[in-house]
Order: sequence, then C-alpha cells, then structure tokens
Amino acid sequence: MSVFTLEAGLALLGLVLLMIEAFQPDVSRRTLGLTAIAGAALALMLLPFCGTTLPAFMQPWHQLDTLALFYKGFALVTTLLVLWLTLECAPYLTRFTLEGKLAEMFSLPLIVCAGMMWMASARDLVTVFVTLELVTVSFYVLVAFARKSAFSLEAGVKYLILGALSTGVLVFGIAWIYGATGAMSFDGIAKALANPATSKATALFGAALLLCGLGFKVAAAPFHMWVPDVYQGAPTPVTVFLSVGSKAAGFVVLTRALDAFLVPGSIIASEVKALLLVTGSLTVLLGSLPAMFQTSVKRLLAYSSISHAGYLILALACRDSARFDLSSGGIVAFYLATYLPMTVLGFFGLGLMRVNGLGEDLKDFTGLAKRNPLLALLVTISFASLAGLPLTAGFLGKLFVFLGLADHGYWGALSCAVIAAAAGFYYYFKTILAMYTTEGTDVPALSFSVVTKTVAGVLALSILILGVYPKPLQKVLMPAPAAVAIK
Amino acid sequence: MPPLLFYLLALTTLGFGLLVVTGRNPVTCALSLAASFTGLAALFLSLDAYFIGIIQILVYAGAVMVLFLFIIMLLDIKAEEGKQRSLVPVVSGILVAVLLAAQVSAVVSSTGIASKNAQNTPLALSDAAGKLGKAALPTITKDLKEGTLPDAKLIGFTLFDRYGFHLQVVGLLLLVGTVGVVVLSKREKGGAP
Amino acid sequence: MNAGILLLLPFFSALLILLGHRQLKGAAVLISVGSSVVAFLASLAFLAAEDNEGTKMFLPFIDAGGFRVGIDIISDKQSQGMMFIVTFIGMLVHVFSVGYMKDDDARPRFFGALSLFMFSMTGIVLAGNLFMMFIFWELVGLSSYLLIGHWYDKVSAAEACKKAFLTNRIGDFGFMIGILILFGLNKGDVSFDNLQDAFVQGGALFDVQKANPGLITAAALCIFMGAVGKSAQFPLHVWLPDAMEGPTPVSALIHAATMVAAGVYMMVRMSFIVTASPLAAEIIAGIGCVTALMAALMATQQNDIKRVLAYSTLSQLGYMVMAVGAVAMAAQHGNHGAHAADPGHPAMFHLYTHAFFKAMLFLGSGAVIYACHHEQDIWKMGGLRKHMPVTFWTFTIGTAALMGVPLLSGFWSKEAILGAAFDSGCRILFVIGAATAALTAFYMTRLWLVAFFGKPRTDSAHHATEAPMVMILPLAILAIFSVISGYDILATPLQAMKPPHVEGHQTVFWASLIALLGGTGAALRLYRGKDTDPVSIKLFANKFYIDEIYAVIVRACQDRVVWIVTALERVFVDGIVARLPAAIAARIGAATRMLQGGHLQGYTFLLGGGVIAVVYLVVFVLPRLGH
Amino acid sequence: MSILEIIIALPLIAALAVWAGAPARPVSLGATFVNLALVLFATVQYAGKTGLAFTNSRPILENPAMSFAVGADGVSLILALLTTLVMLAAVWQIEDRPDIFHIASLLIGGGALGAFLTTDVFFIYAFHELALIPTFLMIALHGRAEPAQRKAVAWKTTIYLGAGSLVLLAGLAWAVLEFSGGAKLTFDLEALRNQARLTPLPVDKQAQIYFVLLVGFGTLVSLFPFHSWAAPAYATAPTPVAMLHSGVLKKFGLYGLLRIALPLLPQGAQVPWVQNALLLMLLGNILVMGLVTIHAHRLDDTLANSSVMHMGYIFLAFAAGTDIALKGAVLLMFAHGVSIALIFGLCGRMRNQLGTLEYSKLGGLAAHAPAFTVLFAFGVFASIGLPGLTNFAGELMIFAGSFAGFKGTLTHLHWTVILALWGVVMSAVYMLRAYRGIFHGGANTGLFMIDPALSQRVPFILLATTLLVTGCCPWLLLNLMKTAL
Amino acid sequence: MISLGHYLVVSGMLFALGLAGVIARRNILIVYMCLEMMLSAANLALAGFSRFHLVNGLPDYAAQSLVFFTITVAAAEVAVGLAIIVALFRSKQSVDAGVVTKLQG
Repeated sequence: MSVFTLEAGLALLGLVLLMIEAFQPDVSRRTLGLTAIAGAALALMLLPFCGTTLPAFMQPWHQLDTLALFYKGFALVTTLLVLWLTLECAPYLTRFTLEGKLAEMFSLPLIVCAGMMWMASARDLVTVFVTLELVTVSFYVLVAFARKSAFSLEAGVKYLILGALSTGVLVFGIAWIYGATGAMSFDGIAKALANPATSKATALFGAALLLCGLGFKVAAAPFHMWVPDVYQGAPTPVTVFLSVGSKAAGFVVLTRALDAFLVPGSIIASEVKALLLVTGSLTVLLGSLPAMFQTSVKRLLAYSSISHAGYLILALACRDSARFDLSSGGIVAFYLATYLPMTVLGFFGLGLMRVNGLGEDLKDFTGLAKRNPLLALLVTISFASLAGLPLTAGFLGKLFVFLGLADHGYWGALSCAVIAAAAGFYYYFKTILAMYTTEGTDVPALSFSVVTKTVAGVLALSILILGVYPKPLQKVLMPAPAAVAIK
Repeated sequence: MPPLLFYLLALTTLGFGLLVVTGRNPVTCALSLAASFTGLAALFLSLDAYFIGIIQILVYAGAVMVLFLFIIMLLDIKAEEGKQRSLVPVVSGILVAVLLAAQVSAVVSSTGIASKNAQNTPLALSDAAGKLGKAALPTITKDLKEGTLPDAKLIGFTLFDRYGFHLQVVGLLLLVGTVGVVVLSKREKGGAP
Repeated sequence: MNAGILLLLPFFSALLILLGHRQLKGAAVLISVGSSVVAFLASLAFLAAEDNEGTKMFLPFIDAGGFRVGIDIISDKQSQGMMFIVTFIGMLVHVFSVGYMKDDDARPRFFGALSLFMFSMTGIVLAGNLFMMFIFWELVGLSSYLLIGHWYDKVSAAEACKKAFLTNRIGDFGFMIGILILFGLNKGDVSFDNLQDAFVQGGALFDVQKANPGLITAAALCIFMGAVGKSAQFPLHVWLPDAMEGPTPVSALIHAATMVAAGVYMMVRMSFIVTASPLAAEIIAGIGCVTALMAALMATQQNDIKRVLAYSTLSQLGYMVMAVGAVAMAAQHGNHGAHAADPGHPAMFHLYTHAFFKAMLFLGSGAVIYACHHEQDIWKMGGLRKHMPVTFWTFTIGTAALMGVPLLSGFWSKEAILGAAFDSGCRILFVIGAATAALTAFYMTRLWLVAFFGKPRTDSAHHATEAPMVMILPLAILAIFSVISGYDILATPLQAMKPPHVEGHQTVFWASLIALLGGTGAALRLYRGKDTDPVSIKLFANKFYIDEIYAVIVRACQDRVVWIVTALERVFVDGIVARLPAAIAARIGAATRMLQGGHLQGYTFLLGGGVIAVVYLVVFVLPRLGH
Repeated sequence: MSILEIIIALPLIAALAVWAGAPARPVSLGATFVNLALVLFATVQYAGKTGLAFTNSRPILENPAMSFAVGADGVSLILALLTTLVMLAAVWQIEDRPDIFHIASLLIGGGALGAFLTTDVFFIYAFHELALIPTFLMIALHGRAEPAQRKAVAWKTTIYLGAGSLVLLAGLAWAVLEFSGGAKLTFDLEALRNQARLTPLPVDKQAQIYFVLLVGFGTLVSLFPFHSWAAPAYATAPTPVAMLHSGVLKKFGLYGLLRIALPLLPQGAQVPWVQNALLLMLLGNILVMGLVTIHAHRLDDTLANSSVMHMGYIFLAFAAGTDIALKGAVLLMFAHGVSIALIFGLCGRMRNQLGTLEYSKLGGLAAHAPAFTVLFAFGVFASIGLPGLTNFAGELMIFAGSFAGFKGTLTHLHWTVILALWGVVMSAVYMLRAYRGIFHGGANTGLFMIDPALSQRVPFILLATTLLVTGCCPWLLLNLMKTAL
Repeated sequence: MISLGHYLVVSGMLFALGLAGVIARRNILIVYMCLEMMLSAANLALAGFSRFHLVNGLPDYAAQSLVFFTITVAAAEVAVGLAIIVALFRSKQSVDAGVVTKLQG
C-alpha cells in the first residue's frame, strides 16, 4: 500500500464525515469524533507498513524520504491528539459554535492532516503552495470556528488578513525564485543556484521573499506578531494544531527550501544563513522577552511557541556540521518531536481547565496542585520541558541547538538563545509556581476522564523518556548517517 | 507589443489600483479593482498567456469582484465617513510601498534577466511542435506547426498531465472553502443574526 | 608511650566530660583530677627519659599530595621541662579547683574544659612542627574561651572570653602567615629540627637569609605575632586583664603559668629565626620591653587583686619576650656563643620560675577571694594576715619571689634576663628592665600591704577564714617550689631551664637590688596604714586608655567600613549584577509587548516592514559585507 | 548494575512513593538511611583503590555520544557521603510538615547524588538542574517570609541559578566541542579528559573556556559578584532545603570545576588574567562578604552570608591549583557541607521555637538549652576553622597548598592568601558575636528555648560527630584521594 | 522596447500598492481587496517570468499552472475570508479594523 493512499483515505474520511454531518444530523458528535480518531489512528498504525516506493507519475512532485515519513507520522499523532482534545473540550466549545455543532472540527483536521502529510513530501513549489493553502484555508475556518466567541472571531480575522498577506509575499517570492532559477522544483532550484551564472540579486530577492512567506507560517520574527493573538483567540484544540502541526509543516517546507538554497556551492548560501541567524536570534528574543509579563497562560504558551520557533530556525542555520551529524534538518525534526508532547500536554492542561470552568489566566492556575495533583504534575512536566530543564525532552533539543551554534561559532546567536532560555525559566516557572501556591484559594476539585489521563500520562512519560533515552528517536531520524558515525 | 499599449495597460492597472487604495467608498474600490484586474488581464494577454488572462477576467474581475460587491451591498457597508483617516497608517503605508517599489526596481535594474524583451525571445513554435510531437498530442502539434499558440490546450495539457494531483487538492480546498463559508456565515436557526 | 599518655589522656577525659557531663555529674571531677595526676606522673617519666629521642610522629593528621602534618612528639630537654611545669601546675590547679569550685553547679563542664586545656597545652609543648603547634595553639584559644566564659551568663565574662579568643585570632593571623612563609621557603617542611638545620650554612633558608633578609624578618615577625597574641604582648595585651573574669584557678593555670607562657615557649623554640634576623630581634625586644614597662605602670593603679596580678603577669611576660629578643641580639653581636635555642634560655628560666610563683599568687588570691565571698577589691580587704595565715605566708613568698628578692627563684631568673638585656648591647633595654623591676616591687608591695595588713575594711574581710585543705595544699607546694626552683635541686632534672651563666654581672646584680629596695621602700612609705589609695594616676588606672582607643578604632574603622561595604555591596553588586539586567529585561520585554498592540494595521505594517527589512538586509546589505 | 545506580535511584523512587501516598517519614528516613549505608559500604570498598570504581555505562545517544555512566572516585565518594549524611539529617529533622518537605529533600539529595556519581557531562549537569526545581518551589511555597517576599527570593535564586546554569551549559558545550576527538561529539568525561591529555588546547583558548566555566559554576557556588542570591535564599529557605542546598547542592559547582574544568583545562586555570580575576572575585567573597556578614542583624543572615564567604576559601584552592590545595578544597567542601547543614538545621529549630532570629531579641539561651548550645558551638567553631573540626584541616591544606610553590617573592596569590587569613579573623568576629549574643549573657529578653528531645537531637549529633571524627582524623577522607587531582 | 523588466516593475508597483492599501486602510473589506491585488501582482510576475523562460520554445507552463492555482486558491480564500468578514460584521456591526483589538499585549 502506498502512503499516498493513506493520505487520500484520510481526506476522503474527512469528506465522508462532512457528508454525514450534512445529511444525517442526528449522528452524535461523539460518534463522529471517535470515527475521525479511529481513522487517524488506523492511518498511524498503517504508516510503518507503507512502502516507500512511489509510482513514476508522482515522483516529480512527491518524495518519501525519512524526513517526509517522520513528518507524516508527526502530523498523524498531532491530529489524533487534537481530535481527542476537541472531543474532551466539546462541552465548552459547543457554546460558541454554530448551533452547537462540532462536526467540522472533526472532519477538517483530517483534511488538514492529509494536507500536511502531502506538504511533507512536497518536491516543488507548486505542491508546496497548493498544500500549504489547503492547510491555511482550513485553518482560517478552524480558528474562527467558535464564531460566537469574540476572541475566536477576532483571531480569525487577524489570521485571515495576515495569512493572506503572507500568501501574497510567498507567491511573489516563488515568482522571483522561479524567475531567477527557471525552476519550480527544489532540485532544479538547487541546481540553478549552484551555477555561478545565475543572477544573484534576483535569486536573493526571491529567496528573501520566500523565506518571509514561510517565516510567517513558522512564526519567525518579524512575522510572528499574529501568533499570540491568534493562539489566544482560537479554540484550544485549534491552537494546538496551529502551534504543533502547522508549525511543523512550515518547518518541513522550510527545511526543503533551505536544502535547495544552501546546496553546496550555492551563490546565496552565506546570505541565507546570515538571515536565518538574524531571524532566529530575533525570534527567540521576541518570543521570550514579552512572555515574561504575560498573565494569560495561553498567550504565554503562544510566545513560548514563537521562542521555540526561533530555536528551530537557529537549528536550521547550523548546517553541515562536520562532527555533529544530527544534521540541521535532523535537529529540527528531533526538536519538533520533543516539542510535540510538551506543547500538546501544556494545552491539554489548559483545555481541561476550560472544560472545568476555569479560565486560562495565571490566577486560574493557582492551587491546581490541590485541585488535581496529577494534572499539576503533568503540566509541571510539560512546562519544565518547555523551559528546557534537563532530563526532559525539551532540554536535549535546546542542547543540540546550542551545540550546533557553538560548533559553527555563531556566538551572537548563541548568546541570544541563552538569554531567551534564561527568560524562559522565568515565565514557565511562574506558572509552575502558581500551580503549587495555595494561599487565598478555595479549591474545588478538578477531574478528567481516564482516557485523557492516560493520553496525558503517555505524553508526560514520553517527555521524560525522550529526555533520558533519546537514542531510539535519533535512530528513527538519522538511520544511515548514525550508522556510519558509529563505525 | 507596442510600448504605448503596454504603458496604457500598465497605467490602467496601476491607476485603478491606486483608486482602490484611496477610494473612500467600498463600492468605488470594488469597481476600481475590477477595472484594474481587467487591465492586468490585458497585460497577461500581452505576455501570450491567453488562458490566464481570460481566467483573470472570469474569476477575478467577474466572480470574485461580484462577490465583493455583493457582500458590500448585503452588509450595507458605508463609506468611511465620519471617521478621520489617521495619518500614521497612511504615511507608513506609503513609506512601505515606496520602499518596496524602489527595492523591486533596484533588483530589476541590477539583473540581466530583466533586459530580455519580447522581440529578443520570440516563441519558437515550430521547435516546440517537434518536441511535443513525441507526446502524441496531435491537435497541439498541429496548431504549433501552423504558427498559432494553442495556449489553453497547452496549459490544460500541463495541468492534467503534471498537476493532476494539485488540481485535486485545489478541489478539496474549494470544498473546504465552501464548508467554511457555511460554518462561518450561516445564520443560526431562530437565533439573532 | 609516655608522651602518648600525656597527649591522649586529657583528650579523652575532656571529650568524655564535655560530651557527657550531665550524665557524669560528680564523676567528671574525679576523671579530670585523676587524669591530671596521671599526666603529671607520666611527665615525670617523660622527664626521666634520658635518651633524647628527637621528633617522632605519633599520630597521622594530614598526609596528602606530599603534604604531611603529623601529631608529632618532640622529646628534648625543653619539652620535657616544660611538660613538667605544665602538668605539675595543672595538677595543682585541678586539686585547688576541687575546693574552689565545689559550689558551682556547672563544675563538670569546668573540669572538662580544664582537661581540654591540659590536652591543648600538652600538644603545644610536644609539638614537633609548626603546623601541629598551630593546631594546639588554636585549641588553647578554645579552651581558654570556654574557661574564661565559664560563667557565661555574666555579661562581662561572656565579653571577656570573646575578646580573648578574637585577640588571639589576630595573633594567629600573623602566626599562620609566618608558618606559611617558612613552609614555602623550606620546601614544605616546618618541623623545628629541619627548620633549624635549614638556617645553618648550606640550608635552604640560609640562602634566603643571605639573598632576601627582609623575608626572614617578615617571617620572624609574623611568627612573633602569634606569640604577641598568646603571650599578651603590647598591642594585643588587652584580653588578659579582662580574662580575669574566669574563675580564679583558671587565671592561675592559663593566665599565669601555661597558656601565656606558650608564646614564650614557642619563641624560644623558634629563636633561631630571631637570631637570623637582627631587625626582628630588636623589634621583639622592644615590644617585650614596652609591654613590661607599660603593664607594670598599669599595675600600680589597679585595685582588683586579680587585675594587679594580671598586669604583673603581662609585665613578666614582657620580660620574657624581651629576653628572647635580647638573647638573639646578643648572639648576633657574638657576645655568647651559645645557640639561642639551646637549653638554658633566660626566657625559659623566667617562665619556669614565674610559673610557680605566679600560679601560687593567683591561687593565693583565689583563696582570698574565696574567703572574702568573691570580693576582689583590695581596698575592701585588709587584715587578712591574721585570718588566713597560711595564705598570707605563701602569698608573701610568692610576692617576694616576684619582686626578685635575692635567694628566691624570681631573683635568679630576673637577673638572668637583665643580664641578657645588658649583653644585648642595647642599654635602654637594661634600663627599662631595671625600672620595671622597681615598679614590680612597688606594686606587689602595695598589693601585699593593702590586702593583708591594716584593719579589715569590710564585713567580708572581717569574717574571712582560712581556705580548706584542698586549696591550701597546692599553695604550700607551690610556695616551696617558688623558693627552690632557682636552685640546682630542681633545676638539675630540668636542665633545660637554668642558664649556665646565671651568676653574671655585678652591675646587673646591684641594679636589680637597688630596684627592689627602691620599689619596696616607696610602696611601704606610701601605703603603710592607708585605707584609701593616696596616689591617683588616671592614665595608669585606665590602662593608658588603650581599650578605649581600640573601641574607637573598632567603631570607626571596622563598623563604619562594614556599613559602607555592605551598602556598596547592596547598591553595586546586587544592583549591577542582579537588578540592572532584570530592569533591562523588563524594559525590553515591555517594549516588545508594545509591538503586540493588537491593531491589525500595526501588524500588517510590521509584516510589510519586516519584508522590506529582510529584503534590504539580504539583497542590499549582506552581499556587500562579503558574505 | 552498579551500586551507584541504586544509590542514585533510591531517593528518587522514595520521592515518587511519597508523592503517590506512601507514609512520608518512614519511607524517606528508610531510604536515606539505606543510602547512607550503601555509600559507606561503597566507600569502604573503595578504600585503597585509585581511579574510577563501580563504573557502568548505558548509552542513551550515539552522536553526540551520551550515556548514563556512573562511576566514583574518592572525590565523588566523599561528596556522596556528605550528601547522604546531610540528607539523613535533613529528613530526620522534619517534623509535622507536609509531605512535600520529604519529597523535596529526597529530590534535592537524589539530584545531588546523581550529579556527583555520574561521569557523563550531560547527566552531571542534568541532575544538578533537577535538584533546583524543588529548591525553587520550596522557597517560594514554604519559605519563612511573607508570600510576596519569599516569592521574590525564590525568583532571585532561580534566575541567578538558571542564568548561571545556562552560562555553564554554554561553557560545557564549548568544552565538549573542543575536546571531542574525532568525528563525533562525546559527553563522556573520561573520553574528554583523555583527549585533553593527548592534545591540549592552546593556552589562550583554555583560559577563555575556563573563565566561562568559572563564571557558570561560580554563580552556582555564589562566587562574588554573582552571589546576591545566596544570602536571601538561605535565610528564607525552609530548613531541610537550606541544609541540603547550602550543604550539598552548592558544592556541585566546585565539584564541577574540579572534575570538569581543571582536568580539561589545566593550563587555562593558571593563565594570569584568569587567576587574577579569580583572586579578585574570591577576595570579594572573603573580605566583602566577611564585612557584610559582620553587619548582619539576624542569625540566618549571618549564617547565609558566612556560607557565601567561606566559598572564597575553596575558590582559593582553585586559584592556587596545587594538589594539596585541591585536596584541601575537597575536604573543606565536605566540612563546610556538614557544618553549615548542622548550623542551618539548628537555626531552623530555633526559629520554630522562638519565632525570631533577631539578635536584639535573643540572649542567654544557653541556660535552658545546654545540649542545643553545645551542638551549635560545634557549628560555630567548625565554621571559624577551629582545629579538631574538619574545616580547619581543609583550610590549612588550602593555605599550605597556596604557599607550596613560594619562592621568596610574594605573588598575587600569596597576598590573597594573607588577606584570606584575615578573613578567618573576621569569621571569628561575626560567629562569636552571634554566639555570644544568642547564647551567652543573661536571659533578659523573655525568650527562652529548651533542648529538643533526644530523638530530635540525633541528626545534629550525627553531623557534629562527623565533624569531630573527620576533624581529628582528616586522613580518613584524604586517604580516599590517593591520586593527584 | 518592452522588456521583462517593465513587467516586473509594474508587478512590483502593483504589489507595493496593494501592500500600501493593506497597511493604510481601516476597512477590512478593502484591505482584503488590496490583498487580492497583491496576489495578482505576484501572478503578473510569474506570467512574465514564464513568458521569458522558454521551455522548448514555449512559455513555461509550469509557472502558468501556478498562476492558475493561485487564482483558484484566491477565489476560495476570498470566499472564506468574506464569510469571516460577514460573521465579524454580524457580531460587531462594523468591518473596521478598530473593532478587532481585544487580543493584545
């Protein structure tokens, strides 16, 4: 079976669910949700058994390397978690949706997931554009989905305008890249860029615009300003999807694009690298510093997400390390793999609190440890990992980035990263502290379902296990080079 | 293409574009946009991209702009009267635009690609006919041999030959758009707007 | 073996008593006194050990990375003799204390501390190297702290013990520097034997002495600083009078016979380094001289019986230290061939005789205080001669010995010191020494007259009765020793103590005799039959205002510096290292938050501006930078 | 399975058990007691050996090569011994407090043990950080001050330590990059040390890396001027946390300098500008903080500042860099840990009974609490370096080690030693002032305290006995360090 | 003669004009129109490059396909966007950018 079938099947399942919703309104949302989850889970289970060969007609625009497969799995896991969180948050969410319905919240993620999986395999800019837009337009709908909430609607408007603006920049960039290199495929672009005869200024202009467009998707500074507003306003499951799924997809495209731009002998390599360093440094700082004063935890997580994007961008800048063979694409993948459980877990906590009638402010976290010690512990693990505390997954990702930066001698960027990490300690621990504070709160207990407990527990465990035993993940991400390095 | 015509079309496009940006009444803006897009479509035609030009008129100047007008009418959006235009956004908008235009011009003037002109790069239709012949596309090859550019056929061929998958994705995208419109703008039964 | 008992017995006895005194109760006294008796017997055996064993390591302490500090035992004439004095007087003080402290509830603690003191003092005497000496040096400080502060609920006692410890610490500061300099110069070896060898031709320190004499002087003076602290020399003498807040036996033991003698003992051990440095020798002699004179002057105006004795102790210690310097100066001038560290150093001799009579005087004063219900003012005593005959007679012998009445021990040793001062080539030393002797005679006669003669001036003096046997016996024994210790009967087994050339110069003999007569005569004339002090010299009574000056210095320097430094630390270190970055981060954070104003137009502007900035950077700046 | 793995895991498992609801006191006491026994057993086993023992390695990542590698030599064992001792005492003295006190103590102790007994730079670093979270939470939640104030203190501490850790991380990353021989990075300390031996870096570079590590580790050890966190933190922290952090966790920075920085960058430490900078900083610790300590008006302030001050002596050993001094530093680390834990433990008890630690309100406590006074005296005299208690031996070795190469000219180092010796005088001043003010004199303040019950004296007796035994026989510990450091 | 550069400059100016409108206008509907203008400008650049990048003597239809997709996608985007704007208008009775400033900080 081909992976493509899987993706198509997912999209199809999404359509089927839409149809069911349209024509069989009495099917309960739980059934719909569980069907979607079952479909995604099935796809995830089948993924390892799919062959990696492609039919000839797909090869010009599709590829199935390790990175692509990893991201496909990543997208599926994210979607699964988002769907479960949607189901869990349903009682709260339905208050704000059209007629209390939620069906599209189950079907659209499946389509988005398919889109992200395709994006991971994209081999040319047309595919990138089309799949990216599929995902983005779906997100316009998802962000504004809780339309009766002023926040959700506002987030939707902002995301729409800024997203469309970035799309314009992206297309303009694609045009110029195409103009400079005469190619739409990454291979062709790489080939042209390696040719000294290619016009440098044109290529740089195109690359700059393209990176701006992609930078918007991954929340790179200075194109990050939408993130806090949109993340805060969007329904929590959508926020998770945006911050994990959409961002990961953005990064996979960015990785592919940079693979082309930074091909050996590329005429624009040094400028692009410098841009990455500058952007990355700016991003970590602009993510971390304003976060220190947030009182809304959801918004804080949004800033944290910006900051993490900054580390990822810095990781992308550390290409071709002679000795550190988790090559930057690999570091990014590793980082994202560690980023997934911690971010999702953090938002899980937020979502569960919402369902239990609490807000998303710091003061709502006060005394969480008394309300539900388990949830407090899980959120603690998540935040500790986000802060980059050792023995959690978050630390390793950061460590690799630091190592990469130091290995290349990017000291300026390294110091920015270190400052940002230091600021990070502050705002994550602020929340952790609030959870264990008990003064001045009456503490009604807080409960959540066994399955959610299990899911959250698994996420927390994976944070801890990845933090102390990352070898398997590394093997998945870097099978061949690692084998060489070990000798 | 005669330079005069090009400048005329460019002026149409940009002039009406300027009107979109400056017009106080949304209806004016929408109509100006349609006009601007028409000029743009003509520019597409001047680039031998007939199909795109037609699509531009059909989809943009036709459907999309009608949709805009429709919404403006539906929502009864008035001109921005009463509200003073604040200076800061306007100035910064102009500043950004001027800078960007300057940058584009600088890049264009600095590169050799831009100096290609239509006369220097004529379409070698007969060559293409020879190459495409192998693909067993008799009508296209025939048109090319006859010296006419079967633009719609060629783009259709490309779309369905190479970008079939992408078409499907765009189809899905349109469906999502539809669903989105329903979800986001449907009136709630019995409820307030 | 003997030495082992000497060292360990008091250690374990101290440990046992201090940690378990509440369980042991009365048994503690028994253990302590018993151990002191056994220690005395062991010291006799140690004395008898004819074969001069040299230095041996007894217990390991530190042995790492080529750095060795052992608990050594040096077994030579000096340590043997000193050991005898320490254990003998220690034993007597123990016995005396049984009586003196019998009403004190905290008696076990007291005896524990006494044992600890014995342990520390034994350690100093037996120390074979400077580090070991320093260790016990400090422990002596601790035990004196505990003993002086025995009545810790008395504010004056609590302050006094603190003062004693801190003043000693200042001395130890210099001592340690001196040790470290020698340690470094002599390639890590600071055993006395090897240090002394290093100063002879070809030794490591000999070369340094030639090349860099200032360093040796510095080392000598630093080492001497330790002695200044412990032996209460000017300017660190201030703790000793205050230390009289401790129970009187303590004063006898540590502030007369042993602890303060440790400084002199150490200086005699280290006299080779003093000899090696003329400047150091002069300074040491000078300090000793100043101390002797100043203390004697202060003593003339004290009214507290113990304080008079305390200042006399200071004065006598000044003599001894002066002797150390003077002998070294004499050796430098070649006046005497004898090596300064050889047995028979005048300072040691005076230390030895002084130990007996001063211990006796203190114990005697203890008996008086005890009899007068803890009254210490001599002007509130009087007529004790009749009530306490034994105490009176023993006290008289002690006083005579201290004044240097011929044929008593003090006469011999004082003459030896004056002789050394005479030989040193520095006349001033000799003159001041003689003047001090006159003053000694003066104030001791004053004390003796006022306390024991005339009519009882208060009720407590009136009802005074002779002390019990357990207190009198030590007095008597000490009195005997005060007489005979100058003669060969005792000095022969203690070869180390008596200088071979003790009968010396005519000048010295006459000078000391005139001083004695002059001092005594003046005192007799002034104080005979007086009920109040006819002389009042504020300067002397107030100890030259040295304590007050120190208080000012401490307030002005230390406390103010502390205040300023603390303020600076708060403002600058905390401010620059902690608050400034925090403030900057806050500012930047607030500024960056402004970017997130929530206005769509602002965001689009930022986005557009960002694009322009990126394009500008990438297309127009970076290529020119040579990227 | 190495015995060290059990030693590291035991407190963490016990903490988890307590969190899950197991009876707190028996479990934590049992675990710490068994742990102490295990460490003692390992120490006895190690006696006479040299080099790393009880090694075991479990790779967790191939490139960069990281592994959960345990191993101990004399230095680690001494510190493990310190950790388990202080842990036992700290856990023991917890009375009637929430379970989180036990959990936090176990976590801090477990983290410290992990840091001392692993031989992979990654885990050395990681375990230390692990121990910082409970420290932070405990100060913020159960600190002995008003909520706002204790939170501020907790923040200050955390930000300092966090920033220090990050600088440290940067330094470590640099070192790993420079010293990983061959094509792949390694975090294995032995491998890094071998590489450093085989191909030492240029001296300039060594100096730079050393300085970064010095600042990083130094912040964790409250090296002047990065010390402002320490005093408020210790004054505010709940008793067991103050004991464990000041006694044990703080030693991590020194341990790191000794185990990582010095072996990798032996010449870097001796470069004049690095050495002079360190000397200046440690003089700040000793003299400035000594004066600040004298200024203190409360016992906890005095103790906390004195703890900062004493770190200066240990840094002096690093500035001197001789074998004697470094061994002395290890000894002093042990000694300071035990003595400060003892004294903080007693201080906490005092505050519980009296409700205040202001000198102006205290006096004459010795009268009704003689045993307490004696135990306190152990702490006081240990910290002023009295012979017979371990601190003295350590300080002596450091001073002697600093003078070991004295050639007749007084260098900066020697002048620093002399000034540091003056610090010994200052520490006697403030400690005796405190002791005199609290215990001596008349009990005229109306406040008095009574001796704790015997069972509650045990932890302090344990610590005091340790001080006495290792103080009289420092060779017991020194014999564990046969090889040159 | 009209060269590629002319087209590119026109496209650039149109793009800049659109951007200026996006930044300067408060009416979200008009902002959205300007966005469409920017997309079209990009399309013009693409078409221009396609015309002057000959493959086998023909314009590069890969690029023209992208233009086709862009237009299609833009249409879908417009649909969704207008739906959102309608929803906004219904809830706030305004499409002014000033009504969406609740989320900030």
